Amino acid sequence: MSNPNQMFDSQLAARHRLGKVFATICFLSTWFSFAALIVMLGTILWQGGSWLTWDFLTSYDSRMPAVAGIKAGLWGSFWLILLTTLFSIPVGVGAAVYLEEYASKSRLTRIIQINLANLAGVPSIVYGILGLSVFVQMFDFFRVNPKTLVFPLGIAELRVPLPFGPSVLSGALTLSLLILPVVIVASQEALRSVPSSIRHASVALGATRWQTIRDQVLPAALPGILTGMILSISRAIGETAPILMMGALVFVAATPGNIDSPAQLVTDPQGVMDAPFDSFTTLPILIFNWVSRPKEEYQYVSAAGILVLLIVLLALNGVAISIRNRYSKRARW
Amino acid sequence: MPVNQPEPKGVSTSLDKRFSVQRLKEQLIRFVLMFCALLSIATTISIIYVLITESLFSFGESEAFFQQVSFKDFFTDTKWTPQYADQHFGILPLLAGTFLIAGIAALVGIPLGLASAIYMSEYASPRIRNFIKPILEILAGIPTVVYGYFALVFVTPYILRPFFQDLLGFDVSVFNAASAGIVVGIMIIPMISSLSEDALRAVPQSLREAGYALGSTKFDVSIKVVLPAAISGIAASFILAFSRAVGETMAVTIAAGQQPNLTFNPFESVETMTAFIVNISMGDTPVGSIEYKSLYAVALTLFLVTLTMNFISYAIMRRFREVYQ
Amino acid sequence: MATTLQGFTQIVNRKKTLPTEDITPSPLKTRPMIESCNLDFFYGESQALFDVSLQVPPRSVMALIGPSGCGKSTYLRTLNRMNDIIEDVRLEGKVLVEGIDIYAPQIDVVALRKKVGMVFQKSIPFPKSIFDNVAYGPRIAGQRNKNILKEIVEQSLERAALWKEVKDRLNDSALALSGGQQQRLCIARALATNPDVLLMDEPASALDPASTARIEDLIFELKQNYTIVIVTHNMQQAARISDETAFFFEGNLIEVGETEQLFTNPKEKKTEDYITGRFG
Amino acid sequence: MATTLQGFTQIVNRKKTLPTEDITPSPLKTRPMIESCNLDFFYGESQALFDVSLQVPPRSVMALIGPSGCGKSTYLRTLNRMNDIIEDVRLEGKVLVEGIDIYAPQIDVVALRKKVGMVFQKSIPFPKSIFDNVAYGPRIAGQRNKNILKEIVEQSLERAALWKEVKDRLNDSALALSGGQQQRLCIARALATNPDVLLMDEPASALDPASTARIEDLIFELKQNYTIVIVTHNMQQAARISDETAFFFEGNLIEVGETEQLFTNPKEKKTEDYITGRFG
Amino acid sequence: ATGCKVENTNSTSNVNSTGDRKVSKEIQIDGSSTVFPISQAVAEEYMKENSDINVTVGLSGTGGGFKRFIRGETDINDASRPIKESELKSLKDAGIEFIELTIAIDGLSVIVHPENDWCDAITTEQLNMIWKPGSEITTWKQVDENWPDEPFKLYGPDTDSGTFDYFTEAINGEEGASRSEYVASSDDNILVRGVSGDKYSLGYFGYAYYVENKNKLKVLSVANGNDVSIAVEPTAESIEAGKYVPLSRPLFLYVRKDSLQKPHVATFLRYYLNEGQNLVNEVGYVNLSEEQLKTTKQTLEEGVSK
Ligand SMILES: Nc1ncnc2c1ncn2[C@@H]1O[C@H](COP(=O)(O)OP(=O)(O)OP(=O)(O)O)[C@@H](O)[C@H]1O
Ligand SMILES: Nc1ncnc2c1ncn2[C@@H]1O[C@H](COP(=O)(O)OP(=O)(O)OP(=O)(O)O)[C@@H](O)[C@H]1O
Ligand SMILES: [Mg+2]
Ligand SMILES: [Mg+2]
Ligand SMILES: O=P([O-])([O-])[O-]
Repeated sequence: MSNPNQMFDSQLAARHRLGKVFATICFLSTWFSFAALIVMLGTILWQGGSWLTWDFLTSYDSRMPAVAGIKAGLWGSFWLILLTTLFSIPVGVGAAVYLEEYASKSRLTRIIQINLANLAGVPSIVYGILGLSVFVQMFDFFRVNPKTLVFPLGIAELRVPLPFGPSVLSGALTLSLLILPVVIVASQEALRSVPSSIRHASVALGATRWQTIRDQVLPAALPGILTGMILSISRAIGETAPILMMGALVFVAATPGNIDSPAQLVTDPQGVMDAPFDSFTTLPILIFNWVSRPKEEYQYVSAAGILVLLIVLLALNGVAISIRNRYSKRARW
Repeated sequence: MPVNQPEPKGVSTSLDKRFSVQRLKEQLIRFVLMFCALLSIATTISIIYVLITESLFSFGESEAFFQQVSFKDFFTDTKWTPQYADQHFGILPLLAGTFLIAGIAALVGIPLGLASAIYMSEYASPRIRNFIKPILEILAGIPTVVYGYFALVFVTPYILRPFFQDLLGFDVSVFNAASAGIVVGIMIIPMISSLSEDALRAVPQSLREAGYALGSTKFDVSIKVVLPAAISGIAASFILAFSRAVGETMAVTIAAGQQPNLTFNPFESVETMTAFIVNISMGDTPVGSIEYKSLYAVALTLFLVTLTMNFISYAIMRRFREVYQ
Repeated sequence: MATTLQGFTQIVNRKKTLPTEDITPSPLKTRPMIESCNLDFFYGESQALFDVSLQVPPRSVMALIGPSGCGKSTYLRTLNRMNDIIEDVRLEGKVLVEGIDIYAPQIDVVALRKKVGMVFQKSIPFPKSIFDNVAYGPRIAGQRNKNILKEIVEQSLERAALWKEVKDRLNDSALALSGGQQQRLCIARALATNPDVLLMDEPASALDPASTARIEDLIFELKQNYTIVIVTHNMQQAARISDETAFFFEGNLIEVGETEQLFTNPKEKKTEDYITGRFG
Repeated sequence: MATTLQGFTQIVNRKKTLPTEDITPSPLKTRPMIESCNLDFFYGESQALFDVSLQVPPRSVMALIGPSGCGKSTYLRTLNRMNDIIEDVRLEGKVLVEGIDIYAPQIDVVALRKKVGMVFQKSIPFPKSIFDNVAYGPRIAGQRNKNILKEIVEQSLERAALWKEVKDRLNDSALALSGGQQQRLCIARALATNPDVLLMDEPASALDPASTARIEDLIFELKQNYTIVIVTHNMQQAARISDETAFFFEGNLIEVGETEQLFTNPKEKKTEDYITGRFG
Repeated sequence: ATGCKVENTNSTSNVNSTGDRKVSKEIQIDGSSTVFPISQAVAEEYMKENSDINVTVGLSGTGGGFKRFIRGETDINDASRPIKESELKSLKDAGIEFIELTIAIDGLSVIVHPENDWCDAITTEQLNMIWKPGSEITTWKQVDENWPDEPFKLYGPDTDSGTFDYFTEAINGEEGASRSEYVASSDDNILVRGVSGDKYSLGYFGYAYYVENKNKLKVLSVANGNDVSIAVEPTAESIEAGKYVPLSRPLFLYVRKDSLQKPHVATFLRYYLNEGQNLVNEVGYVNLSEEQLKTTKQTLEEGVSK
């Protein structure tokens, strides 16, 4: 019996070395990615830092770099991402729950599964084309006879134009379709990693399927679901091409719903109701436009714009990140 | 044998499904969730509808793309010049460009992403992990235009040129597939690192303990116990990330140049399918012209190619998936 | 018991289609509480149960014994349709609970599982606090009242002989309990839902003699109102607590009978071999 | 045996500060194989072990008994530093294996754990095939030869009394085994790595009497070459297989002694109460 | 959906106008990225003076802009090329009448590296030699004996820009007729970077990008024909005077006639052609000559009055 032990002993040093090499590779990979980010952020900060002023945030775009601002884009992106989150997260998590927890492993679910991975690879511009014909133009259903549906809601009226036109709503729906695959697949994996014994234990106590999902499975899967959300919202906030394609503006001197202060979100219900149906521009569109302008100063303006975009992104993700940190204690079951 | 016959059919029992708010709620939830899942199918159908009507058959008076260009030309011609006077519609250069860049991106992004995931999940302290994970996720939110410029003004002149051109003697163009592939690779890192990290960390701690108790090093536990148990989530992250690389548009439009070259030389400039699509759709091409329609043909091809890829990877994944408890 | 039953029927059986049952004072062994008829069970291709027919009278304890891997857990899980959740399994034959075919299409499995509670072989606490683990069942059944919940939790933990050890740390994670504590927690969790039938898969396997004794006392006490099916490897335990014992072997039910009779005077050779320790 | 020792110390104790030990032909009970001195252990704030000092002679079986939650598992895990992996724990005092302080900074935990094998209270098969589960240890130790691996797997499963049941389904998932089968699989897995010391946390808790008897036989056999520390709730078992028994109570080691003496003539009142079943 | 009202909205263009709280009048412009800066500048100035009017400018490209224009979604389409036959037909089919306004001139500049000391002027014939389809020219020397025997690095806009179409038409005689081995980008700033980073480079792109990057680039004078002595340097004056031929092109606005009937659109366009002309230079393009401007104004007034 000494033979295997000898083998163990003789190889142990080599195994430790392998382990060290591996650990170093992992360590370096992480910090390499970090370094790449720092280089990019550093460059952007260096170029745009001094252009990032209060005026920059509160004025509209201009032909003069010195006074150009991102107000329209900031509010446009805010509404766009808000609505995108509201649509895509419930639908995405819902679809994942259905596929993982309800659907039998039939051919249909398999097709949906492959289809999802495939949708993740459809170029964003194609979603733009899609959004244009589905949401903006609504297959020309209302071509001859555009309508506005009016719903009186007490404090304000909800006025829904048909077709939606190149509005925030159309953009948000388009982006939702774009990011859904990532939300769904990430959530599915998170659900799948919850041991089925937890489900068994819950069901055996007389919990219904939905109670089991709501009380046991979803909380355990929350960190992974949040990751999918963070990644896809990050992507959505930076998308340019599909939004431009579906008719977002580049130069506009107004904000959706004419809301231009956080206070108005509370005090102006009619503006809030109108904002989703308004035309808009977004931060990445402004940045995209500035980058290709001949004046050199626009490079700095666009860098400042990128900084704002990243700050907005961090603020939006911050909530999700902190919840995730709290929930992601290692599962010890 | 049984002494008591079961209740005859038709007589309801205390365990029957019966109407209750709770049951109704359950059914409703199930229905709503199913609707969510079917939405993805609806999306696909709409995409296919839009693409096919413009490329395969046309319902209007103008002819669809493939009514004017033969499949044979499309798949065998080695030139893609729809906007030159001398028009050629060979998709191969675009396909090559797309997969060259996506391949480089995968070579960069997958190892870096996976190694980072393992580092964060198995090696890093909670403090470092809680710091680095969201930081890396910022990479996913940087506008892709920025990646394009990063490739152009940093990767090519300061990394590729000094090393491959000055040292090894390759000819590195200003726009090249390598720089675009590298930045797209960096762009997809967070997708792989974050999703894989979640998958790795969802592996029960007790499995790690069982591994250690058998005399494993951390490497053994990470690679031979935890990684296989998390393979489903890791594979999913790879597929999502690779799909993203294939579908990425702005960065490659800027960094890879816009020359449809049938080449696998990473230092030449190439054009990807996505770059072509974005170009046509935001340029001055008159709608309805054959050049314009070619964008739908390209999009459809891309769609079908990725679909095939996904079928294959799905088949592979099913074979390797391990489930615990 | 009357109130318990009432509570149960109020929830499961709002229309009270069978009100007679509620009033029948004591159906006592007239009709089996649980009955399986010619039950076959398959994991994929491989058959795990062969033609098992067994009857458990109400308000009694049935012990299932047999060598490891003989199908005891599998059988237990067919009684509240826990096998529904596993993929790629097949069941043939019938299982009746109170005369109702529980595999009939119109059966509400949720109501069934609420009625037929279960303690698993491996204890699986939810990754929540001790309190939330025990309160989970009552909560999903609609109990919102904090005080009642507290009472149920205390009472269930008390009966599972865990209260003393955990009463000061009810809000700690259940995963930080020792193996035996987790097992008792799972018993308490099942008790809290107040089922009519309790399926217990080796509930005392990780317990010290004292705790085991307390669990056995509990079973004895529960027997007054509940029907209990228990898997155990401990013959003494089976002898102490059960009214009847069933011996499984390689997926077959070899023999079932009054516990005393089965242990002292088994009919089958295999049973005798097993209880005298000649197998393995 | 001598070679194993040599290997271990070569690694653990590269500086060979204690070279004399290697040559001692047969230390036979002269010096404890495992020794803990004034061990305190804390989970966060709460102390789980108080000043435990215990010595396990080589080639003997030490049984740990005590009520659920008294710290037996915790103690066992300190002996091969499995507690390193849990966050927020603290240990004070010393643990010596073959006289070497295993908590010393230069100790190679991998070599330590290879030498001091462990079977957990809850069986945790890897989500791999049965074969891969058992072959895991030899594989990571560098064994690549298929035939040798097969041999090791068969032999280990045989010793754990599982071979007969699984020999036709070695490539099936280990998760599709019954509770008792999983437990035996985990024993086989630990045996396959060929440790010198075996820590077993209730290895027979989910086993039927016949399998239990086979495991007890195994322990008896192993004792010839190995040192074994076993947690059990079964006094009879402790009495049957162990040379010495240690009684834990609320984190304290109350009494340790020759098994026979401890069971027949305990020195401490608490021990007596426990073994006569007056606790709980 | 209780109490839901349906309002029929007649014109798509004000689907988004939402009642009295918003500025009441909108003008929607979309189209060419080349013309965008001018329209943006005019809109910006105009709105400073007329706060009740909201002018928005999109950036769908000339072709994409026409697509929306044909659908009746925009009032004005910016174009960097004249409307095409097919687009004209679609407009007719849709029953949309329009006027075409020439509003500025864009010069195409041929650019080399600032350290290029051997070449100050080039003829269109030489350009044709270099850029024609299937051109075999790879070194400077092949074009002119006196130039160094170094390989060219060619830069130009991608095939989908109006600049490419115009250049190929003017130099190679047919739109889209071009050699294809050159570095192409849709972003002229990138071309600037390329040319300025390479001593033996040659490229062409919009005049505005040269003006803004004068310090990094050297512009070539261009002679129409084969006589280099008549070469003209692109300057605001030479382009405006129509001397810089053939590499200057007009930029257009296409305006829907029924939009023109709205007073605020007409006023805006008048502003565009008067005060707005001062902004053309500022964003890097060249003004129309007096005569051309007069013709344009006339076209506008005719369109308004009709
Ligand atoms: N991870 C942990 N965190 C905090 N407390 C713990 C943890 N694990 C165990 N404990 C507590 O430490 C004490 C000793 O636990 P241990 O698992 O050692 O008991 P045990 O003697 O093995 O009991 P059993 O026979 O039930 O397995 C118990 O009170 C338990 O609740
Ligand atoms: N999920 C599964 N898939 C396939 N086979 C299974 C599965 N679960 C159990 N089996 C097999 O079915 C047989 C019966 O298993 P079961 O769990 O019912 O045994 P048991 O009597 O409870 O044994 P133990 O006392 O060891 O828990 C065993 O041979 C086992 O390997
Ligand atoms: Mg079992
Ligand atoms: Mg324990
Ligand atoms: O955007 P353009 O049509 O001017 O190229």
